[in-house]
Amino acid sequence: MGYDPENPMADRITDIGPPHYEQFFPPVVKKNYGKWLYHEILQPGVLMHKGESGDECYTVRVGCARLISIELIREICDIADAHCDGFVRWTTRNNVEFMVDAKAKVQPLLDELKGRGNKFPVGGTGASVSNCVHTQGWIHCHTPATDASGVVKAVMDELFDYFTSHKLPAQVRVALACCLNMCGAVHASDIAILGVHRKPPMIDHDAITGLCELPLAISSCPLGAVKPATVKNSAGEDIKSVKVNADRCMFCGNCYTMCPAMPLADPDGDGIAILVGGKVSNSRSMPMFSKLVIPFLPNTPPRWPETVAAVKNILETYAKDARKYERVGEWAARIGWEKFFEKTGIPFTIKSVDDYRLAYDTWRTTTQFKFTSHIK
Amino acid sequence: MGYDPENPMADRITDIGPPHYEQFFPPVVKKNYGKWLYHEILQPGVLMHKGESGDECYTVRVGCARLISIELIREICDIADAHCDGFVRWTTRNNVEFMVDAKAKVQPLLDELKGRGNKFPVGGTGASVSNCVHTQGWIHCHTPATDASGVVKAVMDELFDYFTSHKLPAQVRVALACCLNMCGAVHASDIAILGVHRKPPMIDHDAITGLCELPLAISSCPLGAVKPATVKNSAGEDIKSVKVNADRCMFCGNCYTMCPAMPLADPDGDGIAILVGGKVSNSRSMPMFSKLVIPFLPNTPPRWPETVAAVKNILETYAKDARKYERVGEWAARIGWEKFFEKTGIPFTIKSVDDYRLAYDTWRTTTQFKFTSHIK
Amino acid sequence: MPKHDTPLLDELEKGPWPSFVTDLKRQAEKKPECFDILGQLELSFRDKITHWKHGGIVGVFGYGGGIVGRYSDVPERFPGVAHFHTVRLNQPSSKFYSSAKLRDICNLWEKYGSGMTNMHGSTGDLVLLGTTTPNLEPLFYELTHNLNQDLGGSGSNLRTPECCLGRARCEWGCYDTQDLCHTLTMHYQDEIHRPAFPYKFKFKFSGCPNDCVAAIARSDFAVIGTWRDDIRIDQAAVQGYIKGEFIPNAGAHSGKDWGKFDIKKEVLDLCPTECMWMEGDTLKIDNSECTRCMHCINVMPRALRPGAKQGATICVGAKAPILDGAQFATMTIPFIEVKKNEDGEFAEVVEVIEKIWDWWMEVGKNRERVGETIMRVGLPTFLKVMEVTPTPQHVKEPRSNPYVFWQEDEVEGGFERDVKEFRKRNAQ
Amino acid sequence: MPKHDTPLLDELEKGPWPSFVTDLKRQAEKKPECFDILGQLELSFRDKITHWKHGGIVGVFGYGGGIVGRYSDVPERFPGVAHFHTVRLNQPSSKFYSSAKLRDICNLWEKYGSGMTNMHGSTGDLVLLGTTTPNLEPLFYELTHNLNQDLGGSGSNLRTPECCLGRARCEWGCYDTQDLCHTLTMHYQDEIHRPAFPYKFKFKFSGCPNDCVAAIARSDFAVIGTWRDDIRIDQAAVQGYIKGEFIPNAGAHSGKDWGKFDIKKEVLDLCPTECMWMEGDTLKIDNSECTRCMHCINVMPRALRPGAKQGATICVGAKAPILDGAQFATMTIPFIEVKKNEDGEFAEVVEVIEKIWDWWMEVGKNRERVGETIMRVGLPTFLKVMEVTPTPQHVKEPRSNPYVFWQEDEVEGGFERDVKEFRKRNAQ
Ligand code: SRM
Ligand code: SRM
Ligand code: SRM
Ligand code: SRM
Ligand code: SF4
Ligand code: SF4
Ligand code: SF4
Ligand code: SF4
Ligand code: SF4
Ligand code: SF4
Ligand code: SF4
Ligand code: SF4
Repeated sequence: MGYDPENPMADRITDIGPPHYEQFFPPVVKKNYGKWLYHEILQPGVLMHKGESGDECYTVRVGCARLISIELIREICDIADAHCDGFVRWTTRNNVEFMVDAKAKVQPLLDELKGRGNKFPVGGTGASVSNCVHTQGWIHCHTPATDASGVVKAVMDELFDYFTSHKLPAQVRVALACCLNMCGAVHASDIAILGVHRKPPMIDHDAITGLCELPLAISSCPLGAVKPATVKNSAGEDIKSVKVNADRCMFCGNCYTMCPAMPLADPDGDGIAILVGGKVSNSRSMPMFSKLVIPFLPNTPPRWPETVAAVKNILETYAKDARKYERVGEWAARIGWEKFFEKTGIPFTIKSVDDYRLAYDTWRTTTQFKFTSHIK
Repeated sequence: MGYDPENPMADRITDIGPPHYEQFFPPVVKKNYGKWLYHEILQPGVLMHKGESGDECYTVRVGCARLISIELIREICDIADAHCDGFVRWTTRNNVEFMVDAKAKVQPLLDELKGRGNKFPVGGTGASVSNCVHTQGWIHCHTPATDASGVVKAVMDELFDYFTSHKLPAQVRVALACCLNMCGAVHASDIAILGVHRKPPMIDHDAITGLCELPLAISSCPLGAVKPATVKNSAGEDIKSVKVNADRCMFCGNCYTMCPAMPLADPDGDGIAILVGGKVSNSRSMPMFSKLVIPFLPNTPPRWPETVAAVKNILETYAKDARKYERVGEWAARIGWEKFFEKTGIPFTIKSVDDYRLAYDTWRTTTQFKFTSHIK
Repeated sequence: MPKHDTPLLDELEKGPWPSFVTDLKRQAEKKPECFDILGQLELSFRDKITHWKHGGIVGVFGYGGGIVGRYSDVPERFPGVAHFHTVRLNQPSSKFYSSAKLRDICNLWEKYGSGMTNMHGSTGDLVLLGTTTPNLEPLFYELTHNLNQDLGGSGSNLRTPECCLGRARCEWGCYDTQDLCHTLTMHYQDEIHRPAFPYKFKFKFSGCPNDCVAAIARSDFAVIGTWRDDIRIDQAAVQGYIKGEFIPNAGAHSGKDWGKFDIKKEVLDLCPTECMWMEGDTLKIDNSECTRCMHCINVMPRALRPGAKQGATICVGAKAPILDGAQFATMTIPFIEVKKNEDGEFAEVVEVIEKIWDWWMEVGKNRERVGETIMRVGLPTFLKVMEVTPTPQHVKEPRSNPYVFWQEDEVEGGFERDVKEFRKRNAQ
Repeated sequence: MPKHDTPLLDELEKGPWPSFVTDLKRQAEKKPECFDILGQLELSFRDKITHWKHGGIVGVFGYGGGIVGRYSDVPERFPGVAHFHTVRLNQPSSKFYSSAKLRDICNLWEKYGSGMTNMHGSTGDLVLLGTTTPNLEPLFYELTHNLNQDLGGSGSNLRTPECCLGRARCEWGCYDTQDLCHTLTMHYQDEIHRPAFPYKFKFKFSGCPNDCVAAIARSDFAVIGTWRDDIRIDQAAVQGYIKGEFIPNAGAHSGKDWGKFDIKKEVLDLCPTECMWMEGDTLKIDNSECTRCMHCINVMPRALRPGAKQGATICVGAKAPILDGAQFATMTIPFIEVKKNEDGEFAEVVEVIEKIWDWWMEVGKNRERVGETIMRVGLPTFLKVMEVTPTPQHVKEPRSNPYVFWQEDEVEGGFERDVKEFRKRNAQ
């Protein structure tokens, strides 16, 4: 029996939810569930968790593109079958984790992974740059201002050495989102790569009538830049459409989300902004938002050298200057953002000065500041 | 010659500004102007400033009501004439300072001051409660929600011992403003006593036509609670007036400022809120706003015992718990506001949770907090 | 489908990081539509612009989400991706898999899709990338019948919940993240599959304040493990760290010489509340001052453990910046025990969720995240709605403006006054 | 005027703090209208409400400010305060007086007023409290002719400027606060006396970041002394503090035993930038990291002094909470030398002021403080108006939202695009 297009509702099953997680636990995980005592990172990418029972679970973490084929997944399955009783998992940052229950099983697993070329780099633990989480970009989405997988590949190639080692002051979370929707935690990452538009939406008056509900398009704009208008379409007919006050537009793209006849993507207008200093964990300091430090870098496929260089520069300036355990944002807050700009050599622009809703709280309302090269 | 009411413009002098300050400098001040080396506080209320020249200027600071008579000023002049070459000054917190140029002249001055009863308490320096700055209250203003001089007298009587000594962890600035206009630095004081209204304005439809420009009254309300309305006055005539949406009113009084026909003062509605933790100096920490910790205490003339007790409780809890040099706001930030409420025993109410313009930035967006008695 | 020249993409086959281009090319041998993925992506690389049209509502019958429609704007050139919808499979909690399960998914996707996936989507779904409209129903049929799996969320509904691995392989899980995640996912199948909310709503579950699933940044409803009693200390192990027998932070800093472990510098001084000290050889913690930030535990996992009275803090309203600016989730329920009742339900958590929903579904505007609704009405109103006692823990600091909304019944004599009576006493 | 019973006020004659009631009673012997002040205040104490009517515009001819009109709402009962206007005298900078000057003022006020004063008003004026409309012009005549003094500000004008005592009797004054305050007061007599602004505007001048005149909290235009070079250290005196020869913080903590002075705990550890350390017996400061907070100098005034390259930081826009919430002044000019040119004018400061005014008078709404105008248009716009190079010093931290307003000329190809051309490459 199978799906019968003539009778699509026959035998229908819905709302069964995901399979229960427990069936996928490796035996050592199942047995020691909730009874782990401590862990150790034996080398970059290799974790050991010790259970109260004395059991040990060895995890080998490998970097992985997020966009992967079923061929690659099958290869991962082969490895899991050969070494891990057929179990494997993905982390919240799109790394793959192979688990074995004895130390002796680690080296063969590492050898196997190594034997497969550079498909399975081991790392991403501890004070490293773990996998760069990202979004769709040009591979699938309709609103991106840049690509995702491509930029990430170029960036991770350059930061590779930091993925496979533990030499940073703390974990550094790098993330990319291809538009201001920020599908991911770009707004709270140590280093965030963000696709940004810089041209106001065009209006496709020929298409708008069919595609959009005008009131929704109008109310979509947080700044009220979209207004109703009567215009002529190319057929010369007067139609009800909208107009955009470009002066009030901040290129957020929300109008396009609501109305396909208002595209804003553009080869020259679009590019990348860099934000830094976000964090999620509650460790030591409270969660922090990422802050905009480079308002724009051009889209330069295939390897986005400006973006790669900018990320690397920030990372390495931080690595040299920060204290042990200090996240990027903690470092910048301690030394002061004026010093951040001075040390990284990133030119400060007015674009980094907030003028949105809660802006006042970011203004400097004290005489406390450091003299840097910025002050003539 | 003198003022001639028949010819008011004759001989008119305008825009001459204040007298030049220099003529009022005691000789030692004039001589050492800009050349002071350091200072010392010899005892509470007695400062010594050392000049590069070796000169010394001894200052005796005395507490003073701000509302004072010319009789008292003349008495101050007498003292200045007798001891200080006829010079005297007022501080930015309404204390009086007598200066002499030799140590030997200090004790006679102190004796003289002491000899005049409790008119001239010496103190207000260093880690003390200096004078409580304040505003007009019922003695002069039209918008107060409480009195000023009366409350301050009651509070300073109770805190007197902290005025004449140096036993606090740091200077504590106590201030009072009699309404939300906050004429003074109540919004940035260690302990602030603030007159608050709690009833929406009444509308005097009989008077509004002559007294107010309705559009100004309407636009005065930051929350849009004042709306135009046509109503009957007591003469039964339809007049253009306004109405107030009491649900949206936050009792700021701005409508009354703009329109005398909208009084909001009320014996039961009005009272006092206590704010704490503000500071102005840039020393160690940046300037901080005072924060609302007690939303309301009743007006209880003549001695406002609830307010006096509340201020004293905060001050003494702080004095016991804070570190040397730590201002009230620095202390509360270090221990956490949950501990502030626990230690002071002040009940926490929802009124302390911000819901105005920049409110989001005050919400707790972390799992970091201390368990206190507040959490069941 | 023919191969296209991809000189730009080929550049991404270089370098040490795994190349999705190489992977796509390999997959294309079996699934030639992947040549068109490469081709269209190459075109985007050249044009510096996306070549996907806007949206497109497709789905499986009876579900309002789980599929994101996508069409090429150059379908003639790349017919293999003319339709290129994604299918969101609800991942198993914390993303453990058996190879058998994965192979089943691969086979299904070989049959009905492009062969390309995202492991995983940013919300946590296992995302199957690229299929056609006609394939959707058969795929869904086989998914549910043969794989015993279901779709995740999209649209204005409950999105696929996600959790950290917690107790499965971490010593710090303060509650059972998988169980809560799975149980709620099952409980709310209808809310996941049939959009009924003002906008999207996300659950995320982290076992401790390290928040490895970024719940506080990415979810409308974040449950983050914590404890109420004292950090458990093994003093012998503290000595182990001090003496250099154990490597601090479990070895997380092994790649650089940071000098000998210094408990003062690395732990005591970095404790944000300064509530730790050494008394001789004994490490002391004033737990009443501890904010459970995890730092000391992270640095000395063999010596310190979260307390034994475990539960969670619930924070509400995180979101990305569109439209009002990003929000972290706001601490709403300081402590809740996360436990199942006899019916196998997390009844207390469910109660909290439904209080939020009942209110938000009533007052939330179209496309207004719950965090934005809270911003709009104010935290005090939200706490009232939640029937939560307001505590100082709800705020970083008390308000600094004096603009309190008093209710009529709180004020002696109420709001109604007679201005004529007033004028008798207070003339104008 | 008769005496009134004041049982409530009499309670305020008790206690150690100077009693304004006692003082009023004494004054009433000479100036019986003070009995009516007491009487009306007693009534307010009983009624718990003010007995002053709203406002009332009175003044002296040709001036728009300096007098605040006030009328009793119970004039029949208290005719002595039926009119009760205040007169704001512009105080001499930093409020030094000679007894001669004060006696002149007392005599004037004995003649024309109630005999009661505020020494001083919150803005800094010497406030004469309570007179009648007919007295105003004669008072003003004698004030200007015989006392060589003038009124201060009120209304939508430049308010009476105020300064700390700075170099007159403080070792930390980084510029000449009195001179700047006085010179600008003279320079702007017209702006003080004739309202022409959208709302009030206040100048305050503090000689150093201790900010003893609360400029950063209370003034639209705050000039706060600072320095650009290194803190001057007298190492011998540092040792003096360490050895206990000098009392820390100049003796400000003498009333409690805080233990022996501990330079590490009391200075190095409290330095907000951690830029101080001891090298043997030598105190070191990394001045490039110092934010000139004054703490170390405050604690060891005999050992440390502000640098020698002195000037000021200008912060703009402080105000009380009405309407948008309180604001501290925002750092606008990081460093300016405060010096007079040949004409005896502080030309550079004047230029900054007038840039603000020119703009604010044009774009500021009625009753909008300049800080609120800046809030409304945004700091970037304000910095542009000020022709100030934006620096990271202007903000505590960079923006966290990505909502940048790009200008058309900054973007390659500008904003105008042809949607038909676009659709040729990107179909919908
Ligand atoms: C596997 C994973 C959870 C999962 O369910 O998949 C995980 C696992 C662990 N995390 Fe995590 N974290 C994982 C994502 C995260 C995230 C989320 C994210 O990055 O998107 C965070 C928050 C990031 C942030 O703050 O911006 C996170 C913040 C932490 C922290 C806090 C670090 C800090 O000082 O801020 C710790 C503690 C530590 O490392 O000392 C921690 C610690 C750990 C420990 C040591 C917990 C344990 O005892 O087993 C695990 C190994 C850490 C390591 O890699 O060195 N984990 N961890 C995730 C691995 C992602 C990856 O592949 O790289
Ligand atoms: C006389 C006066 C200036 C004037 O022009 O009148 C003045 C004079 C001095 N101040 Fe001040 N301050 C004066 C108002 C202020 C104010 C404004 C206010 O309170 O409204 C502040 C800001 C208050 C705030 O931050 O909320 C102020 C914050 C300071 C500080 C910073 C203290 C801190 O740690 O935050 C210092 C430094 C210190 O005391 O160590 C200081 C230090 C000083 C020194 C030691 C300066 C010196 O070297 O002479 C003077 C004697 C201090 C003392 O009383 O112990 N002065 N001082 C004011 C006396 C007011 C009074 O009668 O009590
Ligand atoms: C597929 C995915 C990105 C990815 O590559 O992983 C994604 C893709 C889209 N997101 Fe997202 N979001 C995805 C996770 C997120 C996350 C992360 C998360 O859930 O933890 C966020 C930030 C957290 C949050 O919810 O705020 C996120 C914040 C947004 C927003 C901004 C929402 C806001 O309130 O600020 C939008 C805009 C919208 O809803 O109109 C959006 C909209 C979209 C749309 C539907 C585009 C649109 O304008 O309608 C994207 C469809 C892309 C496509 O063609 O496939 N997406 N989106 C993620 C879902 C996969 C999955 O189910 O696992
Ligand atoms: C007399 C004085 C209080 C005192 O007892 O010292 C005073 C008295 C009044 N102030 Fe004030 N303000 C006085 C200094 C201040 C200060 C402090 C300062 O200047 O440093 C402030 C806070 C700083 C600021 O300007 O923001 C202040 C902030 C206000 C406000 C709120 C302005 C705002 O933007 O938030 C108002 C409301 C208004 O302007 O409508 C106000 C309004 C008033 C009015 C005119 C009442 C009104 O609603 O129109 C008061 C007249 C009272 C009377 O009958 O005498 N007064 N006012 C102070 C002036 C004396 C002097 O010239 O020396
Ligand atoms: S970040 Fe924007 S462009 Fe990228 S996947 Fe999300 S919605 Fe699409
Ligand atoms: S891009 Fe954003 S700001 Fe610009 S018109 Fe569209 S919705 Fe408005
Ligand atoms: S604070 Fe209010 S009531 Fe008091 S003097 Fe100022 S304006 Fe008048
Ligand atoms: S008191 Fe304030 S909030 Fe209330 S009506 Fe008047 S202006 Fe509006
Ligand atoms: S959030 Fe806590 S419990 Fe969950 S994996 Fe991370 S460290 Fe472990
Ligand atoms: S968990 Fe954090 S706050 Fe608590 S003792 Fe450890 S370091 Fe300090
Ligand atoms: S502000 Fe500075 S210069 Fe002025 S009196 Fe205070 S300490 Fe001295
Ligand atoms: S002035 Fe402040 S920041 Fe500078 S060295 Fe002294 S204490 Fe540190």
